[in-house]
Amino acid sequence: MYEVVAFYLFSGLTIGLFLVTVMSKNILYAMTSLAAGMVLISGFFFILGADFLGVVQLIAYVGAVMALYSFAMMFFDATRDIKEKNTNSALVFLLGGLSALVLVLMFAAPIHSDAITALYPMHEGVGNAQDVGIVLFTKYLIPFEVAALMLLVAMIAGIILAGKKMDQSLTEDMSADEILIQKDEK
Amino acid sequence: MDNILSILVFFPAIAGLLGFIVDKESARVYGITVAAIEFLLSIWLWVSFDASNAGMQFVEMIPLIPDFGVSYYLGVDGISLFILIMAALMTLIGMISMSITENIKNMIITLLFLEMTMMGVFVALDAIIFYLFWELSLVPMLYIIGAWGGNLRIYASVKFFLYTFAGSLIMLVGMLFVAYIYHNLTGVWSFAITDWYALVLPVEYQLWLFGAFFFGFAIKVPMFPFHTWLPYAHGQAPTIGSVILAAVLLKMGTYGFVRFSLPMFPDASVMMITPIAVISIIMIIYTAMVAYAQKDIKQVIAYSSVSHMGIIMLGIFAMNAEGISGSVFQMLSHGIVSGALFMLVGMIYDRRHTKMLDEFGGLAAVMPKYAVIFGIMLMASVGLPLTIGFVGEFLVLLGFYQISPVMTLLAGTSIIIGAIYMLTIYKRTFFGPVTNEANKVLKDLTPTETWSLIPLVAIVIWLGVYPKPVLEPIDNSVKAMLEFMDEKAITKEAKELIIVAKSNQGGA
Amino acid sequence: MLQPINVSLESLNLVTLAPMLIAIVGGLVILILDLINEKLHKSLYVMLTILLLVVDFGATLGLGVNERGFFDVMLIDGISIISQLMIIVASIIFIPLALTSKRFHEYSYPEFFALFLFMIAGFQFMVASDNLILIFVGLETASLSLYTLIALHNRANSFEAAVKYFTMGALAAAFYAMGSAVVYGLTGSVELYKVAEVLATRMNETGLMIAIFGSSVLLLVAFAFKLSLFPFHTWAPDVYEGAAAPLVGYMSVVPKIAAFVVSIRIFGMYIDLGVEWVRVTLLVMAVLTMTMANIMALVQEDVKRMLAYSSISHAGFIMAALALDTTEGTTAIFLYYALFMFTNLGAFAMLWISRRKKKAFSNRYDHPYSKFAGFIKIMPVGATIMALFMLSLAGVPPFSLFWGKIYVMQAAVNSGYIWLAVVMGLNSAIAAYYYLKLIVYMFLMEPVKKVDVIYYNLSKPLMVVIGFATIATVGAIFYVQPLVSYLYYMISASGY
Amino acid sequence: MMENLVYIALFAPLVSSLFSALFGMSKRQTFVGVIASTLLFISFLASATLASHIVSTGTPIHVTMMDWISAGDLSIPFGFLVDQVSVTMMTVVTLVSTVVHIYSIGYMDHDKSFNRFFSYLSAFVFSMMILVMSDNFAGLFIGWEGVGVCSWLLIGFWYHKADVSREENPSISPSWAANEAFIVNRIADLGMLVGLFILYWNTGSLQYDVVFETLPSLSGSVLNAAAIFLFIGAMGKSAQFPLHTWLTDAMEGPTPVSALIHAATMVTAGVFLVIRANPLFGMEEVAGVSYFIAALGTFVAFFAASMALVNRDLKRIIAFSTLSQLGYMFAAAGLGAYWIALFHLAAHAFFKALLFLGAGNVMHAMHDELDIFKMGGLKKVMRPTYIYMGLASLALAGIPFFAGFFSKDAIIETAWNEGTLVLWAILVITAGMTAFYSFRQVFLTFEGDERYKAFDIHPHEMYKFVLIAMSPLALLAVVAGFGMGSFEHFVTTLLPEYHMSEHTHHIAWLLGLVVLVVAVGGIAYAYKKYAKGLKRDEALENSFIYQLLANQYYIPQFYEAFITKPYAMLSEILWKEVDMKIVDATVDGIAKLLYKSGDGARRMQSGNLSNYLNWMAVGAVLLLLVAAFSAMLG
Amino acid sequence: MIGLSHYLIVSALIFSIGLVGVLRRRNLLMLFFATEVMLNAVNIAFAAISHYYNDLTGQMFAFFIIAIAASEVAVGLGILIVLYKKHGTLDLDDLAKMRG
Repeated sequence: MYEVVAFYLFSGLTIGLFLVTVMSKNILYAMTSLAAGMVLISGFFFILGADFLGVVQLIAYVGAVMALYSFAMMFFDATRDIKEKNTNSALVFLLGGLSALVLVLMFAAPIHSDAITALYPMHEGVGNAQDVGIVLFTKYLIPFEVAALMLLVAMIAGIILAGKKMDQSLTEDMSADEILIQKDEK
Repeated sequence: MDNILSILVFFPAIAGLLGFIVDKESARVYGITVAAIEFLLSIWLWVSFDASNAGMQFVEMIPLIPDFGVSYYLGVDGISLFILIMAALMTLIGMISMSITENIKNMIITLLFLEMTMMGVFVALDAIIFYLFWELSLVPMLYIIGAWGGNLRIYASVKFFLYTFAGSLIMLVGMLFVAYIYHNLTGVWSFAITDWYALVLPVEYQLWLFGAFFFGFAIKVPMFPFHTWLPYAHGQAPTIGSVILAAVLLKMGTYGFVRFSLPMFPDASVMMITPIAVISIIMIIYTAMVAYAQKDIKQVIAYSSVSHMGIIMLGIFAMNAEGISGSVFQMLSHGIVSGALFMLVGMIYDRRHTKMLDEFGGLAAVMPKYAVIFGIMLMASVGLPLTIGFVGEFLVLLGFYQISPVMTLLAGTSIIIGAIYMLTIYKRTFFGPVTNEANKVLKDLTPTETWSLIPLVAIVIWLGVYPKPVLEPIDNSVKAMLEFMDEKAITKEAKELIIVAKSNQGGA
Repeated sequence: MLQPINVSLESLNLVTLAPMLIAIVGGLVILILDLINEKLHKSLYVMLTILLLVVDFGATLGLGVNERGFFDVMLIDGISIISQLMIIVASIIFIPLALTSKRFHEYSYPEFFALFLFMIAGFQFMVASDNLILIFVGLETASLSLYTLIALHNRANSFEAAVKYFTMGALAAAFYAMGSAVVYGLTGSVELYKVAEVLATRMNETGLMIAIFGSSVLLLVAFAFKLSLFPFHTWAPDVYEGAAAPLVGYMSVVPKIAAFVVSIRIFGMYIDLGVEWVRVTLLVMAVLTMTMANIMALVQEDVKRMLAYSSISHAGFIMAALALDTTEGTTAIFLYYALFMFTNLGAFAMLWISRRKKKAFSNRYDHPYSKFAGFIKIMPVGATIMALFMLSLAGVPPFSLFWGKIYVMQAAVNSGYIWLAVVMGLNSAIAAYYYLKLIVYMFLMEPVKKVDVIYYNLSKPLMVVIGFATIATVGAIFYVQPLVSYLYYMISASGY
Repeated sequence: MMENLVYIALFAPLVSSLFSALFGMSKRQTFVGVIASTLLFISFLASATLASHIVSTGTPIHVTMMDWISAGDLSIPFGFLVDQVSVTMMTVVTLVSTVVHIYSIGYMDHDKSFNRFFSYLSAFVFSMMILVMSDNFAGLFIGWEGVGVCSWLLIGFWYHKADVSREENPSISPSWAANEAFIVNRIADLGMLVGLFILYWNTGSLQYDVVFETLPSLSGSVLNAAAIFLFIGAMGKSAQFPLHTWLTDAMEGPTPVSALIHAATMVTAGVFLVIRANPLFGMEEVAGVSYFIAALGTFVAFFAASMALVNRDLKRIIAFSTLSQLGYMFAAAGLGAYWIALFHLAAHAFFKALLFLGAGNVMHAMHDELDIFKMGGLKKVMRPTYIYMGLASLALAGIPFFAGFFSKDAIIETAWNEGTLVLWAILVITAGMTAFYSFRQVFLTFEGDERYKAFDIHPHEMYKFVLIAMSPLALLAVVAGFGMGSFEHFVTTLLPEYHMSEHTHHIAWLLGLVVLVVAVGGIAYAYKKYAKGLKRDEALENSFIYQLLANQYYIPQFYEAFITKPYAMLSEILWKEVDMKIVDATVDGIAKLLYKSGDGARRMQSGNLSNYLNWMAVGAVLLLLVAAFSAMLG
Repeated sequence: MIGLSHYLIVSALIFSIGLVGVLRRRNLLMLFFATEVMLNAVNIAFAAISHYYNDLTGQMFAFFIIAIAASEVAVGLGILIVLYKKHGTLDLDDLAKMRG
């Protein structure tokens, strides 16, 4: 019962918040509702017994990602209302509606099967974090390391793209090659 | 010299590569020399050719992609031998008579590569190698038309390329399908034509495949209604381009029918006789009439080529030795005659920079030698006996009579309407008073021009009077092919038709 | 309570990781070198990268076929080895293109080379696994690097390109994730071999078909985006236009090879399961892709953009081979890309050497057709080589792509899809027009401006690369046989 | 020995032609004409020797020089057969040719293309010799086409003349006439080719002997078809209706050409073909065709004669008379009297050539004026020519004991004998018309007032040697008829004999008398009307009949309006409307369509990221929907 | 009782909301928000399936999706920054220089 109430509460709130996220004209509202929605999603995770995932969701998303967005928002000076020329909203909602319809139809199908045995089952009486840790550092060690690499890439990318060096483009700056060109044209 | 065919194919290509080094001023002489050597090699091939052997000779076979059944497989028989020699000859003569001076080196190199592809097409016994040379031949021609042509040259060259290319891709699908069937039946991949000959295909397959190959060949020939690239190509091409296009490249299509369609799909071929004959007759009559309406001498000859190719097509589908041999002979004849006619038009174009009929008149008085040679070629073109043009046309019509007298009669109108447009242009160009001032001071043929034409005149008469040395090997190979087709045919109709067509009911 | 886990090093089969590790370590080494000395010249990094890639190549070559490693996350089968080899070879050809005589922004960053190596590692992970998680992570690693590499070209167009690519990529990633979720829901596994096993048992359950089809569609959207299939291709022309020429050449080959490998694994699985629907969809998309891309390419004014559409069209061509799901079809994919790689990289390298910083011929384009007018007079050898590439792309024998084309078409014929072969043929004919257009401009037209230094960017390394590509393009007939037999062996060995 | 003579007879003209051709582009050289004439004379001697040989031994000479075409089962050699028929033709041809060659030396004296002329002329003789000597149909066809080309060359000899309107010159121009002749002949040649094909596929050969041997085993329809198509061939070369217009236009050529080709030799080739193929035409099964030949010949005889009645052009009158006489020959051949046809052919060759050469003399004298209304009284300055033309006209009119009398009379008698009285009557009437127009022409030219003086022309007689050269023809025109008996004996060893029935024989004298009376009547009427000078009768000249005849029944106009012009128009339409606007436009249309659709399709590439995302979503949703539907359906 | 389907349907709805956001947003930053929404939707699905199958793989996947989302944000913002420097706007309607 408790689960049912929580589920519908979270569902309703999340959907509402995300609707605000995608519909709001104000970037601040959008971001705030996004953050709130993500917090509520972690609630789903907790309901579903994925405690570790819920924590990660809170830390990584609400903590890191949203912080990044906030900084970006400040950088872009995007506190005022955004003017968006929505040209084809009918099409957009049609597409959204249809995709929702088909996906719901799909998920309404009897996907769940009791015949399926868990490959990496959760263990009774073992904390979720521990369970996750064991699988993550055995089976999924390689993806984990690759994810680390991915984060490194993202870091490097963020640094060099936002860096000062990008301000003066060698690609468009003829002076970078002036000496060479002169040589050529002789 | 067992590998003479390889030498024939690659000598011009290597010479072409080396040609990049040759100085611009000497490029022409270089080209002529190479072409002459190539021609001598082709003559040597003829000399060492065993005329009594109807099969493939000088066969070379090196597997290239064995997993896929592609091999470097060359050979020559009576059917291809003379087309080969003609290709070498026309290249040589075209080069000698060439008046182009701009970018001459590029032209020579291009021509030498073109010669390689021409040789390759006619000696290839592997379908993929055949296709390779077939497609490759488009490239130099594209360049020749596009770089040295008239005002519409780019349109013409692109049209030429794309049209032919599109057709041959369908043919390629056909080839792949044949290979697939061969693989299914034997478990071996092979693109060797001689292997494919052994395939006995169900009639339905034969028809589809015939259709696929038809697209490739028909556009090249070009058959009605796929012919419209030709007038543009000829109209815009420089002389040398027209000469080679008419003399050799068009023959690839008809050669393809003889080499592929007939022996591989005998039943389909027999079934397709009527449609093909109808198209051929349309080609013969319709394009001859269109030729009559032309205002440009070169266009007249271009359309006349289509008309003549109609005769050749008709002969191929006569399904008897007379018709097919006649057809192959007519290929040679048309090659030489139309080549010469294009050269002749080129010569007058060099002088006047126009090819419009209205600009001329009374040239016979100003340029008698030119008029004489033009006259001889004209007569050969309209199929006068004792010129090369008669033998083929006669045999084709004779052969096709066996299939359908009425259609032969219709096709035979070519001798009338051919005469109409040819004599008309001759009259308008050469007869009457010299009205145009510019024509009064024209110089007659220069020695170079004369000497490049004389061999063609000689051949026109020689093969008109004594075609036997050429006709006999052709006939041997054709007869062997017909025997083979007869054995292979599966439908009763085809078997009967080929048997009946194979020998006449003398005295019956 | 949990049992302690005993893992023997041997069972991990760490050697399967060696190729990726080499690339990653290489990237890190470059980053460290930059930390130590900022003034190192790009040529050092280029050579270093090549050397690392050569080692990587060797390591990949040394892998045994059909091995699994690291808790079965790593899958080294035939297609993973050949795709890795092809990725590395393409990278080796690509990287010297940094050594232009002019300076371009991205090559001034040592990080460029590091990111490049990370990207290769990402692709290698992507192809060397049948675990949807690792595929996803590898894909994203590579993609994120690629977005950055595009943006690093540092001009308005490349930012626009990066944004478009990135945004659409993010959407595709969402679809991929959703698709994986459905697959996971259906089977309780994200490892494809396991997925296939479970799905096979669930094929006949009522009402489930919609979920199975749906999962395939969601995944298809993600890969159709990567493979630039119609109508998910819209990013490709703009990204290709905005990115630097060599990177475009690279992008039109390497990410696609990787994506194709994964597609073979995923969609091949569906088709093998008897989901004929997937095959039909793939075929329809393939045909639409090649046709639409072709007709759009017809009207382009810029060579690079035309080549972008051409690459899309080629991808459609290959997708058709994939849909056949036969050993020959799969061989055809790799053969095609192996041949396409040289030609396409060569063609883009030719554009690269003619790249100017100022757009002298058009307000928008770097390489409008008119720039190449009369190329033959300015640079005969260059024009000839470019023409060879174009002919090869058009499928004129004996140049390399012809062999790929007939192999694909033969595969189609062998599977009974003759209409498909005919469509391919007709599309090749349409495509010939736009390739020919460039040849016409180069050979048959007069130069627009009097004297122009077209080979503005030429340098010795570029010449070597182009020369190599030319030889590979022209001499294809001589290496197709060993290539085909190797590919066929590897592919049939791993059961595709 | 005899074999060599065959080759000499055949190749001497070729040598002559080639020799003359060597000088074809250099200035006039009299020796070219002399040598050419000599070679022709040698050819004549050889032919004559062969003739005497055949006469004495009676065995034909058959030589095979070499293979020509062999493909499949077809094998055509260059083989030559000298038998009674061909040797007759050879002798006639070479004799007339020799005379014409010599004549031409004088006639073409002032022409700067003198050498070229001899080259063509000899080439013609060579072709004609092949035509008559060949031992197979294909060889015949070589000659057939060869004479066609030479005729084309020679009609268009004065190619430099411009085209003029039909009113000014009915033949428009020499080159136009030449083309017309060639093309019309080609129409017939097609028929002939088809005839050849029929024979080949049914008999397996084109050799005369093989073909004729197998004929009896063939079905009637095949035989009829073969006969019809062969005769179509003959119709063209012998200018039978409706393919006759070219012959009068061919008078644009130099007069010796008209004499040799368009009177004596080439035009008779059709008759020769029918005679040669008499085993075919003489068969019971093809009696219908033969009767048609006879009827057509009769019709043409009358038809041509009617046009000759009113024509004012010296050469055209003779041309019409040639046409008319060819009609006689076909009538004879069609009725089965092959030897008579052949005899008339030979006799006609002599007197008609003579007539033409005489006309040439007149032209030479009158500076190429041809209108007989502008002549008159020429006998004062050109007595020998007058005599020649008078003799030839007498022969043509069929006055007793001249050559034409015997042959023509025999033909008319045959018509009676066969019981075809309508043909007989027409032929008799035609004989009268022949006499009238021949002498109308002679009288208007040579008698009466000297109308030419008004045009400031000073006529003069031809060179002596030319006149002497003409004498053999004159002689033969007079005496040839007396050889009729021996000729019959000679050729009927090969050709079927033809005997008049007892009854006909009985009244032969009466039949002859009828013809004679009619002919003399014609001459007398001509004398009455024209010998005293020209009195033009405006009313008559404007009458419908007169105009109809003068305009050749408007047939040339008809051809122009209903064949030539529509052909040109249709060609133009086919090119501009069909080829360009349909066939080519379709191809270009496909290309344009692709290009246009490319232009349309690129609009989806709007550059707007949001659009792109929409496309992606559209694709995804579409796929999802299709998936859902197919999952539910399947 | 709440079954798997409930969660999945919520996931589907949120996914669609995210899709709508992606499609209608013209501001790139807001567009990125929408992609985050989509990825989060998938995470719900994974967590739910994982829960009902009692299998950890789903959580693993969700875990990696979070990592991927984070990396994407970093790179995406980096690109947005250079873009903003160049164009001075994040409106993607102004970003249509390349077309056709």
